[in-house]
Amino acid sequence: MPYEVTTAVFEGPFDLLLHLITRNQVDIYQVSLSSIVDAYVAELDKLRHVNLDVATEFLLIAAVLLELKARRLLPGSDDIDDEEELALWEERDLLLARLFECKTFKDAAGALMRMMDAAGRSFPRTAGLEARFVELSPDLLTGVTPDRLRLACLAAMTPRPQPRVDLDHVAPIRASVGDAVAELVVLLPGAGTMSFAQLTADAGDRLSVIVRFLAVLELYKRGWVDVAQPGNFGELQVWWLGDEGDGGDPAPFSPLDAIEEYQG
Amino acid sequence: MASEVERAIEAIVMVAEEPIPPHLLAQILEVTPARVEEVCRQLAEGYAGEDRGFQLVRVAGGYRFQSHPDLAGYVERFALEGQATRLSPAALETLALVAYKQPVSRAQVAEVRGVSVDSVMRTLQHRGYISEVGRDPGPGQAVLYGTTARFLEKLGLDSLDQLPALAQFVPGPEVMEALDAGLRHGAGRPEPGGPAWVADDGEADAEADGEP
Amino acid sequence: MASEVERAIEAIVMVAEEPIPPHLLAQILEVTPARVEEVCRQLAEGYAGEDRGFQLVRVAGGYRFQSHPDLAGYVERFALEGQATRLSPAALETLALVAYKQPVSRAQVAEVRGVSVDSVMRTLQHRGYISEVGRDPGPGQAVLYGTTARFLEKLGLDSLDQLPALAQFVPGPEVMEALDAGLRHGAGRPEPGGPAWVADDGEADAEADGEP
Repeated sequence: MPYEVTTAVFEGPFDLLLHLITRNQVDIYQVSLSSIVDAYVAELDKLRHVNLDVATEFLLIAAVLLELKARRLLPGSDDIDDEEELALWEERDLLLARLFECKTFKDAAGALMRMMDAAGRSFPRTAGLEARFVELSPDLLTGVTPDRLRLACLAAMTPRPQPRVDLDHVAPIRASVGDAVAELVVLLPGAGTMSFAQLTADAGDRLSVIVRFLAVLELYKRGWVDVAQPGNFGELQVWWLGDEGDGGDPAPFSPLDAIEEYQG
Repeated sequence: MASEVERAIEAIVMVAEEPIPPHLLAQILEVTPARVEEVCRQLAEGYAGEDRGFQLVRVAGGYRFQSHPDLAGYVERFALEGQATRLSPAALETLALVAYKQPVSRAQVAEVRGVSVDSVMRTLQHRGYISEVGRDPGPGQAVLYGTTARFLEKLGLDSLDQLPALAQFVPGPEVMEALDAGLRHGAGRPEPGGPAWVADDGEADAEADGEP
Repeated sequence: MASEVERAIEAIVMVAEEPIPPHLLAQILEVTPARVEEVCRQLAEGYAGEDRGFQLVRVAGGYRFQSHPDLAGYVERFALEGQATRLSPAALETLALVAYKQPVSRAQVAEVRGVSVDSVMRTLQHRGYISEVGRDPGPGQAVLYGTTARFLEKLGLDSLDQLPALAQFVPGPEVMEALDAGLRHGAGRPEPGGPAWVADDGEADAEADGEP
């Protein structure tokens, strides 16, 4: 075998969790959340040398696991906020779904490998045309000048914009509702009432407008603003009602509270 | 005696570098693609029946000659150069994701894998299994990846349709139950003697993951 | 049924790019060269008797498969119509790298290009634009490639010295990038259904891959 795994190298958090759960699959009643979480955290401990990005992903899952475990350990969970409880179960279902997906592709990968191994036992003929026919082949260099060749070489040697951090998932404009809310709670108290058009006058693009709108809704939900619209497609008016409980703290949101990145 | 079409197909496939699509053979031979397919099937069966050391196969959308898998030992002794090392488990799983979800962006792949896949994707591209096939029309215009003709060749497939259905890898209810239990049970069930396997930090067993 | 030696010879010769000397076959199969010659003669007679479209011939000190001379008309049509007519921008980059960086190994070219270049290098070699010029002295002894006299002739150059110097002017990074992007994305795609141009391995598009 060209590769042989001698130490546990888990390619990702789901990989590890899947491994920990399914290795005890023989008797599912032996599987205990508690021991899985412990084992997971024990593995995390070994990951200290791993780069930050990887470790972060593992930690994220660890946090969810620990929360699940903590919830399980609580004797009576009647007094626990329903919404929180629900959110936790949602997390759990999400985790379950991702484990499921991870397992599916792991097995698919196994099948691909078997197919490759089987196909790899045959070697293709690639000999190409016999010499006497080669002259008949179209000349691939038609239209290629020495200068084009030079440009092609330069192009090939130009470092690709590639070794960058993977930003594919980041929209060019990052607009967060949290930031927009913070802006509005500075802007609105002074003005009292503003139209939505005024609020978005400086918004450069549709995405920013949407984010501002979501911010207004968020404030409305919290009872800090009131909104009125005089009929369909009418100009939306936003009133500042103020934050009764707290002396107008301009940064009312904890980072994990409502800040979402919108990618459009 | 062998027909002209039969012989011409043998001659042309013999001098090709890549699998030759049947429509190209049909065009050169001035017969229908269906006839080409039929003759190729007969030829392939003939070689198999005569126990030849080579095969005529349909792969990546065309026909090619290749050595019989039985004789891999001999051919490997001759052609050491062409031997690529096997893909790592991580690379294989990433490749499976691209194969089944294509066209797909790196970020989408990373999301399922739970880790950054930049270097693995580069390796796969380097080896010619995947390539850029377009750009996401949405904001960000992420590069989208798909598998290549070479991927099909490496798997011995004629087309992507021949990939085994993903549904067949979806874990059965017992796995679902185990996963579910793993994230649910255990409140009042301390394991007798403690989780002995926690100390066992040795093998990363892909096999133990419930392969058939 | 065919003997193991017979089948192994068929397999190895089928996969070889060059005529294989009988002593090499003998060594791989652990039989005497005389036995190899005998089996090859039998095989050749067999193909002739069965009226195959290919022959096993002894040429340049070795054995190889080739198309039957009877069928030269078809093979000529294939050479004219069935092959790539031009290089894709990506394939041109591969050729340019070989021209400017020779002697260079396939792996080195692939490294710079970031994609597999096996098939384009093979095509360039078959068409006589590049050839093996030596072996890397280091471990692995990779084959090193350089351009040929034919390449110079097609470009209208007397010698490699006449290739325009790479560093005549050094464009700024943004120019380079634009140039790069232009070459890579600006050009069209290979026409579906016909190998109209030579592309790097990774260049096949997903749609074409899926076609039956």
